[in-house]
Amino acid sequence: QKKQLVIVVKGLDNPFFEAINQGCQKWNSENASSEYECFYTGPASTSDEAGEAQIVQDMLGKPSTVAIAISPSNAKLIAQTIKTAAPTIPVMTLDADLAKEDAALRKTYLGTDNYLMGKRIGDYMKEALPKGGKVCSIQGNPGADNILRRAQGWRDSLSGQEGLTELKGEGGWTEVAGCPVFTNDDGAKGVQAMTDILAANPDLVGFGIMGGWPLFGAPQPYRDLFKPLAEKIAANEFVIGAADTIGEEVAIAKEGLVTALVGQRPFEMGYKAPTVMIDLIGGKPVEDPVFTGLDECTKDTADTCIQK
Amino acid sequence: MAISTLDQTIGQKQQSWLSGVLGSQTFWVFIAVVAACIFLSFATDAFATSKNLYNITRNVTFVAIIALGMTLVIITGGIDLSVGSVLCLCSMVLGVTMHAGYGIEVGIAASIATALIIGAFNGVLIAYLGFPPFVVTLGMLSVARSLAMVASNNTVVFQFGPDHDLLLSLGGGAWFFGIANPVLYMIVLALITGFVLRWTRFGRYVYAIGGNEHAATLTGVPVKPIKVAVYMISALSAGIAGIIQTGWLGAITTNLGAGLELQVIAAAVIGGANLAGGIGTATGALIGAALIEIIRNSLGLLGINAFWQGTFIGSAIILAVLFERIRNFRQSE
Amino acid sequence: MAISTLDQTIGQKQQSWLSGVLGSQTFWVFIAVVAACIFLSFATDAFATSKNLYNITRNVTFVAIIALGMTLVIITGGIDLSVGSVLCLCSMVLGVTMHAGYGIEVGIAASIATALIIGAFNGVLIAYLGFPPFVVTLGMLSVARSLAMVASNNTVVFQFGPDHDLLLSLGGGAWFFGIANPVLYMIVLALITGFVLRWTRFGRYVYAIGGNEHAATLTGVPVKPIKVAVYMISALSAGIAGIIQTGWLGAITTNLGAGLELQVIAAAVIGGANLAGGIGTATGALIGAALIEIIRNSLGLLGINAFWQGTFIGSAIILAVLFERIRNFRQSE
Amino acid sequence: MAVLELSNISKHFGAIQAVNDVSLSIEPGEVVGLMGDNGAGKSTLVKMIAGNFRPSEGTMKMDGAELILHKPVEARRHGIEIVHQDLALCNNLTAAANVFLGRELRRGFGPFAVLDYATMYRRAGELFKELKSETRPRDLVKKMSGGQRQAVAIARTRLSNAKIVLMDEPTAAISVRQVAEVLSLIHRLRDQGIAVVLISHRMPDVFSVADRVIVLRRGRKVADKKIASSSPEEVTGLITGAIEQV
Amino acid sequence: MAVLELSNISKHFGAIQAVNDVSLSIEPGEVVGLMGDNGAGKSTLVKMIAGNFRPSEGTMKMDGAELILHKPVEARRHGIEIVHQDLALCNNLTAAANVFLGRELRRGFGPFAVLDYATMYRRAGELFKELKSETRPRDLVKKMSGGQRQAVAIARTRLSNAKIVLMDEPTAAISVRQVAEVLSLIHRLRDQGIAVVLISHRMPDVFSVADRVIVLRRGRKVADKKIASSSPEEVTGLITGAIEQV
Ligand SMILES: Nc1ncnc2c1ncn2[C@@H]1O[C@H](COP(=O)(O)OP(=O)(O)OP(=O)(O)O)[C@@H](O)[C@H]1O
Ligand SMILES: Nc1ncnc2c1ncn2[C@@H]1O[C@H](COP(=O)(O)OP(=O)(O)OP(=O)(O)O)[C@@H](O)[C@H]1O
Ligand SMILES: O[C@@H]1[C@@H](O)[C@H](O)OC[C@H]1O
Ligand SMILES: [Mg+2]
Ligand SMILES: [Mg+2]
Repeated sequence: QKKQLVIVVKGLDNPFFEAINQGCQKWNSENASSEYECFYTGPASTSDEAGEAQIVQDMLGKPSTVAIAISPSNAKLIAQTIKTAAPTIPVMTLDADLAKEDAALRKTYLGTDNYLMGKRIGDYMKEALPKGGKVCSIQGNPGADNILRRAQGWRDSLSGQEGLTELKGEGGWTEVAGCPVFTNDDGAKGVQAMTDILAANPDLVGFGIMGGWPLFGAPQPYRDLFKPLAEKIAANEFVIGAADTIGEEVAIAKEGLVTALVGQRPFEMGYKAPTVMIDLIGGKPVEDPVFTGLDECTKDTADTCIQK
Repeated sequence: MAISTLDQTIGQKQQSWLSGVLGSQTFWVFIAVVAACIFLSFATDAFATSKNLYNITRNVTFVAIIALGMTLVIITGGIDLSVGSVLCLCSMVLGVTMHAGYGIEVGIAASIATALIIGAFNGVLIAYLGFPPFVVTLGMLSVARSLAMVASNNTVVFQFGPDHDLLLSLGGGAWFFGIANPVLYMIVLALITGFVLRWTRFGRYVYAIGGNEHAATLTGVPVKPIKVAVYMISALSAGIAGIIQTGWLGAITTNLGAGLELQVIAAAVIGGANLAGGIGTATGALIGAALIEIIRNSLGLLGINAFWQGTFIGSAIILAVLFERIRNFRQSE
Repeated sequence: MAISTLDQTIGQKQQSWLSGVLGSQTFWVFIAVVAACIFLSFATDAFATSKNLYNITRNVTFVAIIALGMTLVIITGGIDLSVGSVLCLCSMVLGVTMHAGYGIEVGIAASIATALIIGAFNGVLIAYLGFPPFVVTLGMLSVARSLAMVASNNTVVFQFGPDHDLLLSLGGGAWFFGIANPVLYMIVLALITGFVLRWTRFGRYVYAIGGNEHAATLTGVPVKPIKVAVYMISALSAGIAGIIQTGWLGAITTNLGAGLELQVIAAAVIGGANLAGGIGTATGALIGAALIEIIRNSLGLLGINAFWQGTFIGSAIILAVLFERIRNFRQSE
Repeated sequence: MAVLELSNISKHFGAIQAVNDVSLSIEPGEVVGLMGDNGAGKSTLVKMIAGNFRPSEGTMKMDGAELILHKPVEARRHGIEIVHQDLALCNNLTAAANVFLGRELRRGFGPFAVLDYATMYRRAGELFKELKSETRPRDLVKKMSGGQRQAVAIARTRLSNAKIVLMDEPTAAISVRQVAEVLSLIHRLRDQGIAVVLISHRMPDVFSVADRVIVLRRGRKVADKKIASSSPEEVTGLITGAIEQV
Repeated sequence: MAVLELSNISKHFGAIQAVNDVSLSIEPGEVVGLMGDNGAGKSTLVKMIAGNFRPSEGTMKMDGAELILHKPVEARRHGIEIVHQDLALCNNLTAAANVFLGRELRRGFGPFAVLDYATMYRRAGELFKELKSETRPRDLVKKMSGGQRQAVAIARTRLSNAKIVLMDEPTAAISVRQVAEVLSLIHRLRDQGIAVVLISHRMPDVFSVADRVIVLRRGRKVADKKIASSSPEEVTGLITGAIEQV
């Protein structure tokens, strides 16, 4: 049996992670003769945070596991899991990191610079609508570190200040009641909430969507919701900055129904992770963090924005 | 006793039509729905807009359609926990088939066939082998979602081949007086279900099985085939909801319909279906689903923190049954 | 008939002890668990390691502890769908209290009080007002999770004030021969539950209520208080599991315990509890939980595609009941 | 010629031999009392005649032709009606719906046939009148008294022109007045040439209404006698086993 | 002195007047037949005496002292035992567990008292022997025949030294042989000075065993006569209402 480089993701029900899986499988097919293999797993649902911890433990307990890369849906909980398991093999994070104070528990983080990503989402919104207004952010699991960092970057960009936990008019931006919305990565739920918030706040000027769920998980209702606003979006009177470039997202950008997308490279994460883990096993120096790039898409750049 | 009295007695109905209606949970939940709508129209500008009503009615449909099938199951005294997963699997089958280049008819046929096979599997275990419905459909809840992951390789499916646009307009369009298509399907399905329950032998048997399965067997009601049919209808309703929802969402992920079973059961129960069997209506299923959606929508519109949503919906579930309890209580003690 | 024959007959037991055991679902599921363990020990190096066994036994505990409470509820013929949410709410209450600077005793007391209040609420509606258990606890499922969101403002709680480390070692430590602490709690709770069911009047009444509630009432069993107690115990078991799980996980979000109710019911049912009431044991709850965890764990260790896991677990749920069905089937036709 | 003839009928449930090699024949217009201890196999025997169970062995003949029944409807088609021991009523349905359960009247054709509520209410009302029972066809059975429930169950047997009516303890737990009604109904059936099998533990009922009494013990027929040539004491002896066989 | 005396007892359920202004008294060792149509209020009346329901109006006295019962246990403590119409058995429990249901024997003290299985099995076995019933204390009631079930229900009344035993249709749907057993049990109870109230629709049973018959109609007492000075015909008339009152 081969030595396993294990990737544990937040949940199998999010297609973002399938792209990671495909990267992982590509590595396997290119390294068929290697003594290592990439093994991808995770709980069935992103909301099953304890389930992810159990899988991490199972994998740490397996003798064939020689390194592990985790995307924690609840950073604190996975930190605690690693702490108690006290693994002797290298542990890294992927896509989502542990909280800053727990950084010592993992060797490195491979993935998006989430703070920067959020900041870029905010930058686009601010650039389009400098005077600001009422906005709402759409988030995933309340405990997901990557999403929280994006939200922080987004707020910092809009407010021009650092570390605010809620926008109350700073830089002209205000988060309305009922926000942020935590969707647990469920697209339909996200659009439904956005619909209601828009109805309740006719003077809303924008959404900051910290994960692409509503766009890739429920593209049609998303379109239905924002088609009437297409002109305002084109005129920068309504601004939407969204994460990811999965599924229909780029098409939606091309239709002009989102001001800007800031996408990640999950395939690259999955493809690179085994190499990074092998380096860690071999004791080679590895940077911390290892950032994968961002792909930024607007209506005009939609055809070319994705790095192949 | 004089013959005339006997004649009179036999000709009488115990309850007038009105007292029957006033005594029904469905009626009072309906009143609650109407009252909520009136209140919301005044309390918030956003409620009575055509856009919001369009959204509300459309959001209701998915739960309502499955609640129609679930109501049949509940009337026979059963339960079907697998509907959320079956919806997901049927959507995936549709999506994967169409993505592979087949037309929408093939996709829908494959999807419906999947639903019927699953329903038949549940039904046969329950009716012929005597498995408890809760256990069988709980197992199927796990199995069907897992098969959906396998079928799609867990990717998001959002390109539906040559008939892509047709599928999307089927689920997302509004072909008739600006009413969302799903709403039309829901109304048609509710009319059919209502008709079947009230006017056909099959419907009568569904009630009889729930009332006293043993008696139904003894009097020659084909209990087992009907139970199988009922679980097939339930799975079918989930499949149909899945097809429509796919057309509406324009993308399928494997978390589609997660946890939906409890919402659907809640809708049926709020609408007056009795989990002990023998009682339930198509109208009730719709009204129950409507109440849940209106609560959800109104909390958003009223600016009430989304965290409180569950408290309101949970309380509604309990309160809906309270009325029925008070009535029973009065009668007995 | 001669007196000696009558004496003999009365002295007899219908079934020998052995045939009783061989006829029980719990026994066969136990055999399945043992067989799976033996198979896995040979099939994979990873299974029979002390580390893995430590993990498995600890993972079992949360479902198993709640399944103990659930088994009592199921024996009385009820069901409790709210346990997953109650676990979440109790964890939150513990977390929020300790985070606010109170000691662990205060946190645990607050948490347990919360559980008991919720259980009493469920129980009173069910026992005294005659609400269907499914409906009440379905409503509570919604309400309790929503309250957890309100209590925590939907944030992650991971700092537990002055007694932080104590809480973590309570749930995450292994104070006794390297056995994970939660496992010890589970064993103690299972012994207590088993003792209560078999040797106390309370336990006898729990079975009597599930066997024939009306008969129990007529013979003077305090049916209503006992039903309330049973729902309180169920909520309590969820609360205890929540406290231990918090200590183990070290962080709480409002997703904790989502969907757990179905897993717990599955464990109880696999272990032989009958949803129709009257049948169930503490051992069964443990064995059922163990089977589910072993399947989950082994699929990962055997490198089986994660997509298929649900299929295996779902099939296990159905198969566990199959044995019991076959036996009944043989006897009747 | 016998309206119903059973030859060597047996029925076992797993290891339990509920009915064992029973033969009997019943003439038109004859009232036969079927007696026996609890568990003697009386209900099982009549359920086979009513198409609820299939015999494990033996044959049944009706009007000389072999009778093979797969389901209750088939028995009814042959003119066999039964009042079940537990009445077999659905509490959530109306009296009329219960009367017509399993043979609902419909209007329209083929797939468009719908339940004919009006006719069913009317017919059920007529039947209740015939039975002199104050039972309202539109009322739910749930709210009915024991006597009314009994009337509903008995009304079923009057739906078609039955040749033989099987009554499984129709008088257990009903009051003196209603017992008299049931017995007089049996007389009326007999007068119309309908054969009746009456299962009862009440000696006086059987002796007042039956022409013949058949006794089962542990699944076997141990007696088949004209009432005129028997006595309650003898039948009691046969039931308990004090008298072995006659 | 009367062992039990009811004065103007009434019970209504909502609008339903189940028992209406009933007074009666019972002497030690007396067997009283309680008859009436279905729904006449017989079960409701004995359930009040057994502590299952509380009277809406009226008073009960036992041995001259006022009797107020909140629950069945209290009735038992006063020496009142009842065999319920539906036997009130739990199918999932053993015969012994059913016999002792609600008054389990325990060993040990206070919170450490545990069920005393051994003694309960032994005592139940003794009771079954006394009743001449082939019933095994360790068997589940689920698998028992009608007669065995009846034995279990009756055995309960023998647990303590009852002063009065209420039997609600103990002979409905049981066989001739078992009816005889029950009637002889009633004789034995009477001989020990225990008062018995027997509810039955079977005229012969009541006339063979009772000293006195009380007839209820629509909740009201319409007759209370010595058996010797009445006749089945008169009682029938009273039950049906052909005779208004005596
Ligand atoms: N469906 C069944 N499965 C298994 N055993 C059965 C079934 N039906 C009846 N029996 C058994 O067959 C035997 C005969 O039962 P049956 O109901 O015919 O008796 P019976 O003479 O009608 O008694 P009773 O006077 O109590 O109604 C009994 O031992 C009974 O337990
Ligand atoms: N718990 C109850 N709630 C409401 N009504 C009741 C209740 N118990 C009995 N009744 C009603 O009270 C009346 C008297 O019933 P009861 O059971 O005492 O009659 P009974 O004389 O025992 O009849 P039977 O011979 O059929 O056993 C009936 O109308 C019955 O429906
Ligand atoms: O990186 C993200 C992942 O962690 C989230 O939960 O789903 C989509 C991505 O935005
Ligand atoms: Mg019978
Ligand atoms: Mg009664």
